[in-house]
Amino acid sequence: MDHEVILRMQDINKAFPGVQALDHINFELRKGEVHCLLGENGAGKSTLIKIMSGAHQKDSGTVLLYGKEVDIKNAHISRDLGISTIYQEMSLIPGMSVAENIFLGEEIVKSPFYIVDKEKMEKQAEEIFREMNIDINPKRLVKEMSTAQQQMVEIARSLVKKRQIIIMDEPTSSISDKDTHELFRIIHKLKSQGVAIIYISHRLQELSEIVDRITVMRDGQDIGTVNMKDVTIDQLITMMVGRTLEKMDKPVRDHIGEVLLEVKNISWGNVVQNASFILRKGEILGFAGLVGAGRSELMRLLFGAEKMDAGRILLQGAQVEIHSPIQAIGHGIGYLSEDRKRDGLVLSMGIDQNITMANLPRVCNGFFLSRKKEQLEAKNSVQALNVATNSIHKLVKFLSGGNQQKVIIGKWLLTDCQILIFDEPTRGIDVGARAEIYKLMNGLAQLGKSIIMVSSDLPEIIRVSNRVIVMNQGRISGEFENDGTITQEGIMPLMLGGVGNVS
Amino acid sequence: MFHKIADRFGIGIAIVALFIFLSVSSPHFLDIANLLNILLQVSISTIIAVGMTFVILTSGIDLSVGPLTAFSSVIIGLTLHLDIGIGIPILSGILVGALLGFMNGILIAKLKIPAFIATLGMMSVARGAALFITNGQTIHMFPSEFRFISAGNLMSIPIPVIYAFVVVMIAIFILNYTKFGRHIYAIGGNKEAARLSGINVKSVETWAYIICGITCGIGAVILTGRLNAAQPIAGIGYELDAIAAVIIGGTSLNGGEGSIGGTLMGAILIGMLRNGLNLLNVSPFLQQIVIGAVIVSAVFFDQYRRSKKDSSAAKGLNRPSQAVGATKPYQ
Amino acid sequence: MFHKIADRFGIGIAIVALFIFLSVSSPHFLDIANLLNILLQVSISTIIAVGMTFVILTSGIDLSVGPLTAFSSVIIGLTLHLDIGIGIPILSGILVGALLGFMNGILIAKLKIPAFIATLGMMSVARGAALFITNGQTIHMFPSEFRFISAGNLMSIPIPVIYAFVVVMIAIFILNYTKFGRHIYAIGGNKEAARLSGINVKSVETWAYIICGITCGIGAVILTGRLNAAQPIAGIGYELDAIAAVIIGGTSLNGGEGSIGGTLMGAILIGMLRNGLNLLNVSPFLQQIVIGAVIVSAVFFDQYRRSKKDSSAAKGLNRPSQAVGATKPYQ
Amino acid sequence: GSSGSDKPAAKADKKELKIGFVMKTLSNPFFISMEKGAQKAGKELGVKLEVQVGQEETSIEQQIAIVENMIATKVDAICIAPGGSKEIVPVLKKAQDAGIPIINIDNRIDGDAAKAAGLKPIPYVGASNIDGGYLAGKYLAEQLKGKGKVAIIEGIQGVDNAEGRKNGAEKAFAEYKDIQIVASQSANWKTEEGLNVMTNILQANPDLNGVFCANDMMAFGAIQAIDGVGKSGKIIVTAYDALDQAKVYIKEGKMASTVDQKPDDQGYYGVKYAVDLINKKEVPMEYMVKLENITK
Ligand SMILES: Nc1ncnc2c1ncn2[C@@H]1O[C@H](COP(=O)(O)OP(=O)(O)OP(=O)(O)O)[C@@H](O)[C@H]1O
Ligand SMILES: Nc1ncnc2c1ncn2[C@@H]1O[C@H](COP(=O)(O)OP(=O)(O)OP(=O)(O)O)[C@@H](O)[C@H]1O
Ligand SMILES: [Mg+2]
Ligand SMILES: [Mg+2]
Repeated sequence: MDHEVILRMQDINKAFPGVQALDHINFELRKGEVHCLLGENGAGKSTLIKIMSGAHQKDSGTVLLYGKEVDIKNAHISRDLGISTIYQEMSLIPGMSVAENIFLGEEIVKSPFYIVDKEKMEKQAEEIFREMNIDINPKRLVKEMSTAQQQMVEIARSLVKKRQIIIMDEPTSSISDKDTHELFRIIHKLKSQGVAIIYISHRLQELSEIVDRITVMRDGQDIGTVNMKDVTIDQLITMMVGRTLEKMDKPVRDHIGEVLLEVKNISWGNVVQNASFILRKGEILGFAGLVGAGRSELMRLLFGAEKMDAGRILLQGAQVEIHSPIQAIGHGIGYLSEDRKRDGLVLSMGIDQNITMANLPRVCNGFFLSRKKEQLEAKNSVQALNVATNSIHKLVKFLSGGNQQKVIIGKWLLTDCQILIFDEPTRGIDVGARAEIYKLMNGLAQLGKSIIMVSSDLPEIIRVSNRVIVMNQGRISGEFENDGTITQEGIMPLMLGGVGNVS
Repeated sequence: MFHKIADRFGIGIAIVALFIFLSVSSPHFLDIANLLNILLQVSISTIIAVGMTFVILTSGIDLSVGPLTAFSSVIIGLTLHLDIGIGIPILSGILVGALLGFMNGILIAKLKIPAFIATLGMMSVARGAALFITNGQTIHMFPSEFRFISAGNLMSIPIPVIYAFVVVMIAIFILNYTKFGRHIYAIGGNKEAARLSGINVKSVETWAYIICGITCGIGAVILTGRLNAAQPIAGIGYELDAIAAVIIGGTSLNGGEGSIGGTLMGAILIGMLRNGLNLLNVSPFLQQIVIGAVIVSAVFFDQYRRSKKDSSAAKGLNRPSQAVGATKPYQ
Repeated sequence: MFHKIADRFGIGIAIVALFIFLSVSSPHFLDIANLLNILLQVSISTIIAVGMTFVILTSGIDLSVGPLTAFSSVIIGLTLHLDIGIGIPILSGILVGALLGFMNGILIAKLKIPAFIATLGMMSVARGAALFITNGQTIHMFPSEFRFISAGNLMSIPIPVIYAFVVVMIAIFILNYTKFGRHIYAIGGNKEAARLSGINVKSVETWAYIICGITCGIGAVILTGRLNAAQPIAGIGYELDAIAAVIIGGTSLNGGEGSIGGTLMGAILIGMLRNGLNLLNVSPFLQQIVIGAVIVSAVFFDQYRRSKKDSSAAKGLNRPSQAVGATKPYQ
Repeated sequence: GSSGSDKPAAKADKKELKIGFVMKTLSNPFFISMEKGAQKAGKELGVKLEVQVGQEETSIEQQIAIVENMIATKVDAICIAPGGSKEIVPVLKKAQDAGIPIINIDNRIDGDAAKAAGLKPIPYVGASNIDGGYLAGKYLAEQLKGKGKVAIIEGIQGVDNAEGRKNGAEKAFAEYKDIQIVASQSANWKTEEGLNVMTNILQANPDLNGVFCANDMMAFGAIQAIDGVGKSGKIIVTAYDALDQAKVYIKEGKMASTVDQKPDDQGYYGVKYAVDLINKKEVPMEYMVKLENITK
């Protein structure tokens, strides 16, 4: 590998209202390397790459491309300089087709009148997908596709034209292991062609497969750049969080009580078929499965967010009707949705108001809201959950992902729900925050609350759950007691469609 | 102090500027009588704009406020002539407003008809109905108690101004200090998140339209008293005035953000402008040009000031600390 | 075939139903002459609604179309009286529309003034300006070539209908087959994503308003010819008609989704309704009630049909639809 | 603001008199003529006019606000064409209480309402819409030799003058047993709507013989519609307001008549009598301008 530096960023500063997002950052990118940006939520990773992609303007500092200073005023210029970007926040147009999205801003046109050549775009899109080894119809509308497929479209976008630099901001946070595998194959291929890749991820395990060098960021500063092969994951974590994380406790089992919830034969179209399971008091029940297995839908049905076609729900042996979230909450069920910005938060409201949203009566004096009570509750939550903020009134849209997730957790903790459903609670969350969330779930379980955790991260499921249910194509395909013997290899086949020891 | 108010309601600066300009350029502007006039003249539009604020905060819109007011007014007029006192007529006018608002709410929250279309339809239907039941005729002459209670003076303060004040206060209270008010903001900010947090979105949304209808009913009471007449064609153009007041006041048409205080400022800005142009005897054609230009500039400076403020604050280095509790005035 | 059209433009069913109803109840409705009348009567509103569609697709709104049309018309009238032929007047009318549209665009795209306020201001300014330069007077009597070219008949087809047809065709072409058209949808679908894709959002947005202004100019040409008069007070209420046509046609006020075909249907529905009510000599009071009710019901059935279709299709299909774009990171 | 210090120049002859001249709107040529007449009087008499109007003819509330503002600015007299004959009464009472003399033009203030409000009698300069409508209807019927199908194109519904003109015309038509009203539709005073509504009426009534339009603006539209079906001159159009353009159409034979309410005279005498009132001269309690039905 030659060490020619393509991109050099020197002394970059960037401030947002109330936050110095980048604080004298230095960064260099070499030809043909995969360079990982690592850091806790809110460390400034996305901000840094957005300066390269023209989405943000730096306040000061210099950007050198092949030794020449460049001024990346907008996304167009960035692309013309040979940089393409996959953003962390999905940036597709829902009402347009896959092919149109892939070529957005650089459409292929033909004579006469320079009309958009849809056929050619669709054909080229198809080729890209073939190369990526995935099956997506370029004519489909993006809004009709699952999050995972949309993410693959995002990735395809960056491969349309040959670029010298490709930036990937958490490309794997919502795609399946198979697709991740394909992505890595493509990254290796691009690398061999001399393309430099900036890669951001919170999944530390996957880094060793592709990454050459790592730059760690903390609080908007760069802590240092290291070679992947010279460090261990633990060392990286220490660099990121500035301290060593305590080891995660094994799930405790001695406080698990009687059966609290019974779900019987829930069906909904062919997305969820005849699903039955039980949940015990004080238990953490993990739901494993591939992306699109129907776990989220099952949970939404249980929560009344969707109306089931068939099925029954029993709480402590008595049948209950749940047709709406209001009823679910009334029965002590809370749901932390997988897409926190879409379904979880009111971005234009403050932390305090989001936290109290699902249980306002708790902060009311009779008919009236009590600001005092509200602030007290919010302050307690923020302290208990260790949310990084300088004010409980801060609008949640200005929080980083991990802290947003904590706010949602705080919201549900305030409702005193006996059953809490966490859907992908750690998606896009850094290791430190992750550990905190695990600790929290454990604590809740020990207090006698029952938790269902849906996660696409198998190691996480195995580490955290007392019991694991596996879903495949809308059906429950297996169930394991987590007595310390289950392994990824044991669960995998059931996720892919095998039949397991349904107890 | 002033700085703080201007900060909260950006448009305040524009109002102050206009106020100073008018004080200097017209000798009559600063008369107490004239200032009361302005308040009197904006009382109806303020009250209706308050209702509109509820609706817009939920990310809806209500185009039917004018005809709703006319219809309520006609009902008030008809019942007043039944000689059954003034209590029932006033009540029925307000109830009719609430009822039509409720119908808007059902169309929008339950039947999922876009608010623009639903209230456009209501605009047409309510106007037609008002004309139909009166056969196009204005209803005249009401008892003096009614006229006093709806549009008289209390110690030289026009009563409509008092009503507007009370309505504004109640609305501020509801939006800031009740569950329902909080739900209004939540729905406008993110309807799905609100639903999944156990908020009864349909009911809250419907209530927003009912409230808007009620404000039309209250507006109708004042209007009927002020005109001493109930006109089926009253209230033309109310919707634009109300929406303009709300948006000038900084509430976003996307919902979720905004305040009654802002709306009040917006209504006063418009009223002061009209009054000032009358006082200065500006030619009617030019008045329109000036009104348009001033409204746009006021909003422009507000935007500009905010963006300036943001970027200057950003230069400060404050990094998010773990510290919690810096109490900031709500919102 | 019909099924497909009805599917794409849901409101088609309502139109067909209304068509059948009117054919049965009025002996004059089905006359070729009357059908051409309807087309003629909706030609201006269709053309302006086409421009409005561009604007609404970008998630904007243009309240100033009425005064823009009036202003263009007045310019056409004034220049026609200069006796410099009819080419320059027509051109200057359209250019003036474009210019005012450009000003809207600058206010909105560049100065970030909410579209509602910017165009409300323009509404007031352009109306005032039109009245001012004519001193409120209507300009009458234009050369017969002008009247022919703007509002005559070509082999018994009214020329305005041809213009409307051409405008609709060009708009369909632009929106579906050009880069610019796709960018209009992209901006309305997710402005931030469009920006990050290197689309020049400001310029595309500005052009949408320019196009809307141009359609007002074309509308003004036809209007001036049809009335044989240029009135500064023309076009009152155009904005509501145009927006209603667009939304009835299934375009979302949030932008990003919709079609010119739908808008055409919307305009025709409104026009057919007005024509039918005239033919049936329905009392003007009732007309308003009927128009409001029919519009709401038409949209309701459209919604209902769609939701039926959706729920019979794969479950869960429509859930992630808001997934993209709904997340507006840091506003 | 120390504006209160100088006492209202109580009709001091030296100071230029200020007369508030309030009309319904300026987006109708009728009122523009009225303003011209008023300005003429103003110039002759050396007084300053403050002309104010509502946004639309129906904006009575704005008129009230205007009068309130005029009371505040202490005009010497108010000359008003009310948007509503009763609605305006309360605010005029306020004006009288403030010692401001008032002249009523165009639309007559309702007598009962005035009495009930304790308004002192207000001189009136104007014309009767019912009489005018009757005049136009009668002329149309006569032109049709008392026989035929006619239509009425109404103004904005619920507005006094629109209703008056319509009722007047209906009264005239009722006097002829063979005159049949086949359609009565509103075009909201607007030319474009006049064109569309007339087109549709013609479609439903191909054998229409005549139409009365409650104002000239709508008649201009109706004429284009009639032109469109090639019946120019065959369908008799009578209208109201005597705009210049109407006279042109009458000359061309496209229109039969238009009622002249002499708005310029109304404006002129309104101002003149206002000045007389200020100067404590006697003015007639009622001055009716002579209605004239302009024909070829
Ligand atoms: N547009 C913005 N306005 C205000 N603050 C912002 C904005 N964008 C980012 N921030 C703030 O800047 C800091 C850095 O954010 P950034 O998105 O770069 O973090 P990150 O390292 O990508 O985090 P994550 O791992 O959660 O994606 C955070 O404190 C964030 O709240
Ligand atoms: N927009 C869509 N179009 C087509 N199929 C969809 C869509 N959304 C979901 N599905 C399908 O619905 C099923 C269940 O999806 P669901 O989101 O419940 O899965 P999941 O196991 O929670 O996975 P994820 O990690 O993606 O949330 C899958 O078969 C998925 O492909
Ligand atoms: Mg990030
Ligand atoms: Mg899921």
